[in-house]
Amino acid sequence: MARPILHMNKICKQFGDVSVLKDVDLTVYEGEVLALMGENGAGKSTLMKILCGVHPFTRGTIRLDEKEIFIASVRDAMRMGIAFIHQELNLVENLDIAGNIFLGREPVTRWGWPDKKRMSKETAGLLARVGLDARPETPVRQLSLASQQLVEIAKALSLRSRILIMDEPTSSLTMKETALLFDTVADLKSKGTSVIYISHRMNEIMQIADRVVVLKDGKNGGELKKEELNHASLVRLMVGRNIDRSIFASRCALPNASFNAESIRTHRYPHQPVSFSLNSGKITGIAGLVGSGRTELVESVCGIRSLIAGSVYLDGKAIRIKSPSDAIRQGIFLVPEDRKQHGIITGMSITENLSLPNLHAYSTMSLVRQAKESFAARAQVDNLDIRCASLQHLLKDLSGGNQQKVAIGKWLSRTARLMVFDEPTRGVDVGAKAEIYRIMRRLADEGAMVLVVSSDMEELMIISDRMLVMHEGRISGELLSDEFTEQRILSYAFGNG
Amino acid sequence: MKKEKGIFIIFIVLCSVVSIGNPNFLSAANLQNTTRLIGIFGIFSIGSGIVIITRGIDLSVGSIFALEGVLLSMLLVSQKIAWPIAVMTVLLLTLAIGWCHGIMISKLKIQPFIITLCGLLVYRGLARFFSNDITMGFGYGEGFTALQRLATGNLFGVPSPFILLLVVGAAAWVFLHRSVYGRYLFAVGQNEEAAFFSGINVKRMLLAAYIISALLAGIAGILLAFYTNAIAPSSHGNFYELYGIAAAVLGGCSLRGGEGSIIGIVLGAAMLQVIQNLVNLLGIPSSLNFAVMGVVILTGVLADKFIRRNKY
Amino acid sequence: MKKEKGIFIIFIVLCSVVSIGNPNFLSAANLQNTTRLIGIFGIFSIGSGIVIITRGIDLSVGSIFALEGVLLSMLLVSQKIAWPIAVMTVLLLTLAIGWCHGIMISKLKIQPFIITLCGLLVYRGLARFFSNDITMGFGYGEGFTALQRLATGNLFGVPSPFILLLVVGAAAWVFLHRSVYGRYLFAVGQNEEAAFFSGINVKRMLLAAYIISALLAGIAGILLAFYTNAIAPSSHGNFYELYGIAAAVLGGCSLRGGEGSIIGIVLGAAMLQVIQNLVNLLGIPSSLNFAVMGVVILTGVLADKFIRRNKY
Amino acid sequence: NRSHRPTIAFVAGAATDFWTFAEAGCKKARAEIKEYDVVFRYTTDGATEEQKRIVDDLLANGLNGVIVAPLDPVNQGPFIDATSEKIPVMVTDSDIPNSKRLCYVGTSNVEAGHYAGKLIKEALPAGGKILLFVGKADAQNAKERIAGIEEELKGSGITIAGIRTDNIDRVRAKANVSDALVSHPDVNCFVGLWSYNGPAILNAVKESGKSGKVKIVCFDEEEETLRGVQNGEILGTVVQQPFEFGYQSTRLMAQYLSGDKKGLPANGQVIIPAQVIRKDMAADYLSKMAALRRK
Ligand SMILES: Nc1ncnc2c1ncn2[C@@H]1O[C@H](COP(=O)(O)OP(=O)(O)OP(=O)(O)O)[C@@H](O)[C@H]1O
Ligand SMILES: Nc1ncnc2c1ncn2[C@@H]1O[C@H](COP(=O)(O)OP(=O)(O)OP(=O)(O)O)[C@@H](O)[C@H]1O
Ligand SMILES: [Mg+2]
Ligand SMILES: [Mg+2]
Repeated sequence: MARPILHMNKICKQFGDVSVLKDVDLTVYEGEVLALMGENGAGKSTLMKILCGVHPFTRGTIRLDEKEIFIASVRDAMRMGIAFIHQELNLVENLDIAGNIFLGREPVTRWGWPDKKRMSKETAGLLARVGLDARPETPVRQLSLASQQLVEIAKALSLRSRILIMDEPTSSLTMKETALLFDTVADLKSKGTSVIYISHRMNEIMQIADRVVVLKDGKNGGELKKEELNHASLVRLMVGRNIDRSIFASRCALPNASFNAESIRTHRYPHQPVSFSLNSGKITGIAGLVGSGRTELVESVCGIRSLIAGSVYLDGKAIRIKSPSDAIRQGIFLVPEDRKQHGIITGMSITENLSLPNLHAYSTMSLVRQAKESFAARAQVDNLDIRCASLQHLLKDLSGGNQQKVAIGKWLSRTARLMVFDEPTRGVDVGAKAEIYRIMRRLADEGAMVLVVSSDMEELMIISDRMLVMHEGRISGELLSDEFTEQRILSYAFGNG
Repeated sequence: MKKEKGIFIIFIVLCSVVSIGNPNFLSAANLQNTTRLIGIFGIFSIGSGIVIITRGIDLSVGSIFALEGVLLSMLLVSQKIAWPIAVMTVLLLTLAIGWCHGIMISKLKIQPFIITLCGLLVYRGLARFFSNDITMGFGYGEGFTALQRLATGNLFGVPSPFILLLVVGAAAWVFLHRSVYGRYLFAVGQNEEAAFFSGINVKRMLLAAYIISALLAGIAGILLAFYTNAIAPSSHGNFYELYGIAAAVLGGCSLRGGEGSIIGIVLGAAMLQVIQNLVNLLGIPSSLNFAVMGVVILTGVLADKFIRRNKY
Repeated sequence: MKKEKGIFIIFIVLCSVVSIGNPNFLSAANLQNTTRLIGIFGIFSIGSGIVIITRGIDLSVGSIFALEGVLLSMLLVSQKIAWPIAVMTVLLLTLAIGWCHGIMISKLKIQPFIITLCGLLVYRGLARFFSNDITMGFGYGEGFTALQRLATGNLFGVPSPFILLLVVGAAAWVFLHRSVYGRYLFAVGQNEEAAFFSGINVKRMLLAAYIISALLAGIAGILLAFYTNAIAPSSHGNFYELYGIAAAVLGGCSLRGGEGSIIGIVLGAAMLQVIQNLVNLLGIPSSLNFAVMGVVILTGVLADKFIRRNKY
Repeated sequence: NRSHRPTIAFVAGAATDFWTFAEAGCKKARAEIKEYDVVFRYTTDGATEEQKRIVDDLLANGLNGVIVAPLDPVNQGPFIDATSEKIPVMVTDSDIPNSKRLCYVGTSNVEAGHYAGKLIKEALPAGGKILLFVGKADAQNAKERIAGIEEELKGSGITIAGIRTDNIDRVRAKANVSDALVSHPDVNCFVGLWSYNGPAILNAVKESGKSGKVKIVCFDEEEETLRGVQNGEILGTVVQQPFEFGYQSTRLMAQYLSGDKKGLPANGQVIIPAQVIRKDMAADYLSKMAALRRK
């Protein structure tokens, strides 16, 4: 066995009087890929943030190379060779890709100025390595979420660290980029870098982990060696209880509905008319590679972006959707891809977030009836098993997966005609994933149309009744559930008919 | 309520200190004077605060006072128009002003700072132009004594501006903290995009905020006009927008939007007035007036910081 | 450069209009007067702009002018201290002031608006207190004529404040747009968290911004003191902070942080001065002064909007 | 809109009624002297810096003579001198005796202070305390008026209990009076040094129900002040006839520019006497002012 390089010993962390980590131990060996697993809110991100100097810990010791260390700031951690890809994107929008990658440690010329040439050159190399096709001078604000995630990865790779922490790096990546990432990880491993990898995608873990450490409710929940690793054992360690807890109030079924989009054209692909139709009772998946225009398409349908041309019909009637509120009025809801920017309001409480689109239902004469509001919020929290100390918790204090649940839950108290999910299970644990799939199915069973964009092909194959595959802004193929194979989907996604 | 606790405690401490320093602070006459001013300043501070909650800023308040005062005097004194009509006219004008600000900011997406700065300049200019730079007064109020009494009088010994503040404050509290729209305002201030994705009509909410601010400035402006009983167009209400903004920020609003409360804003406005009262009552030389004000505010904010920190 | 193009075009148009309206605009005397003022206002506007880029605000500038002016007069005229020492002393003072602001804002995490508002009040108060509310002058400058000449004179026909602005502006441009630290400032203003996660010492950057702002205010303050040659403690530099902020915002800085450029800020400051020049040169009645200023700024901003929109 | 006639400029202080009356005087003079154009300029913030820039701007535009109302006569000497090297300069309102100005047209504010002091003595024959109210205590005319009052009150048993400033904010001006009524119940005479302080004192005193108990002495001729005098609520007000400042200085400058240098007084001062308006004269003066305002 390789040499252990990092020991985290009996780490405790409290936020106010909420105890998040309780005596957690973690050892990392040289050149291994350690998967850190656990349900949403188990404390994975918190533990890693402690390791890289974002949070101070309440109690415990950290030893690096058998020497006790004190990490007071992100800079300290970097100096010790610890790099971190955060779960949420943390890029500076007004800088370009190269500027973001080298932010805080710009190479300088002889005269002390930032060496732009060198930055561009090295960035181009890094981008090729992660598979992002963009110029280093592209402003980050122009990038899609997935591309931004790739930039984050490139940034961490550029650090040449001893310990690289990746907190759900692939949550919005497709197989292509993931495969590239895994190549890179293997490469790093061979050079002796240790990787701590956090993900909720089981198959990824099976593929790359040398060892799995499971956290459960802020405590060590067990450990699995590569040999012991299989889906069932993992789930047992992580969840340890029956996943199925459906307590949904059954709603009356909607009349049959249909949705048609005819030759709609979007701003990003103005010369590419797209037509498709949806039927109630079915879950339709949209597959495609990063940047294939899936987000653009569904956002245009939901009124976030304006359509250049084309028309949409709901139940055969032409409807005009110019803003999200138009869409919502028609019963068309969107769970957006970028939850931190679009899906939730981090400075508001769970209750307020859950009730935001439904306030009118909870109010009389525009006055919010708080009892009704918190009752409904409580129901959703139970429903989705959102882990929180209280309903008044601000969203920014929730774990990533729990935030995602709130982003979905805010639409579930209403009757949807068309429910659009864009990357719905980003950062969601296995248990909750199953729960979300069940919710989708129930929505469909109740007569809603469900449209799911996801980069996780396995997920799409499990849940969809029908799949549309996109390539560069157009729908390059359509598959029914008995035709789903990885091969066919990929070949459409790469644009081969 | 948590956020206001700090400023509330500080306010109480301040009042206690002043009344120990000079028991006259609690005399009926002084309370009347001070609450009258708190009433006037509180009303427009609420407007400034609401705009700040949406992440904006309204710099035009002081100039609205000047323009409104000049017009009011022209209508009442020179044109001898019946006062209810005159009051309606100026309030409609302020509404229109707020609407203009709101449209420019929400539709044309120009920075609120710039639009309301232009407002500050233009309305002041118009006030000076209309009045020919001559002080416009209300004299002895022939023909509109009722209005004058309404604006400057007392009701059961309580100055009417203060009563009006209680009414406006209560309405604003319900609007901001209890109604759907208040929630939307906070959401817009916190994260405009997420609010948009949730189906909130962001533009309409911004428009509403600026209209409310201008309208409350309009109401306060009438009270202010009768308080001074004369409008010197070049100086009336000069830089009062800063009082409004300062009251809101002291009361817990953040210029980064999405934070604040009506109670906090009113307490902030009250605190600013008590501080000025303090300077006069404790016999501090006028030249130290500003310094004392600054030190008291700073102490208050630092104390607030520590009160809140110790709660953890 | 894209962002400044709008304001640059507008600035040129404005200058053309004025010089067509009155050819004297381009006379050497007028250019000297105007560039001198542009120099003074430009220097401190750069400071205000840098703070705004970090998403802060500095309201204390005007009061720093007053305090600094009073002290300078006391040192030079009453104490008869050699002028280089006096200048160093007041500049050190402004440095200390900036440091205080920065520490309070970055370490104690108090809103910049509040801290610098307290600064505005306290420094003005101190100026009035030290001077006993008496206007402090430099008279005929016995003993420090060199300094006076430096501050108000010309070099090859160009007013020295303008030359100083060019120097300061160039340095600030290099700092903000070419150096690593400028990058960090923008990053902090745009996304403090991301900057922090990238290992940037956010606190130190904020501290630096406030120190720079105060120091530039200090430099401009010396020029301003000799421009007026007298410091009326209660009104010297009153509300000049608004000029600085307005110049920065006009020049493309956003109060939401992370945006702006030195060239834009300087153009903004220049535009504000030319507008005032315009009012005097085109014989517009003083009472319309403000209104014209507001209308020109608004037109400029709207034009900028459309220039940029048409590019898409 | 520029005229090609030679131009005389009058650079006043902040836009207050006082200078508006002076502007009326300038207008009258302008109507009489056909060969000169007269421009009238206010400052916005009462800052000396602005006076300088206005004069600089006008000079660039071609100016033949200027009349300045220095906001800070002690320190504006160099500015006046520098301007005198280019064109003739007169000062008004406050004199700068050892500058290179042509002459001074205006009142002696010290003398006006003396008049006010006499009124105060009349109000408090048995002695007592007074409070002064003013916009900015560091303004020259305020300082001179205070000096005059102090000289006059010497040995009269009347003491000045304090000076309250309001930074040219009427609200603060009135609030200061209200507060003073609470904090200084022993003071029984209030003196308003600037024009708007009169109405501010009058209103605050009336509202507190202490009319008559507190004597009021004012300066300047705001309408409410004059009405207060008329009604006996104010003992009297000291006025300076700003109309004459504008009228006489403009005429004098025009004469000088036309080559008639004999009009200049030998001692360099044209004193326009201050006047005390009491109850009996108030009605007359009111109608005179109303006529001026209408112009
Ligand atoms: N600043 C904070 N204040 C209070 N509680 C917090 C704070 N940050 C995190 N928490 C709580 O700590 C717990 C652990 O959060 P953490 O983000 O570490 O979970 P996680 O394991 O990364 O989950 P996920 O898989 O959803 O990302 C959560 O219950 C969260 O609510
Ligand atoms: N070069 C670009 N310029 C401007 N906006 C862009 C650019 N690239 C992407 N975007 C924006 O990012 C959003 C996401 O892009 P798109 O719809 O192509 O991604 P996708 O197919 O959902 O894939 P993913 O989200 O995985 O990247 C789009 O709405 C698009 O407008
Ligand atoms: Mg996490
Ligand atoms: Mg997408």
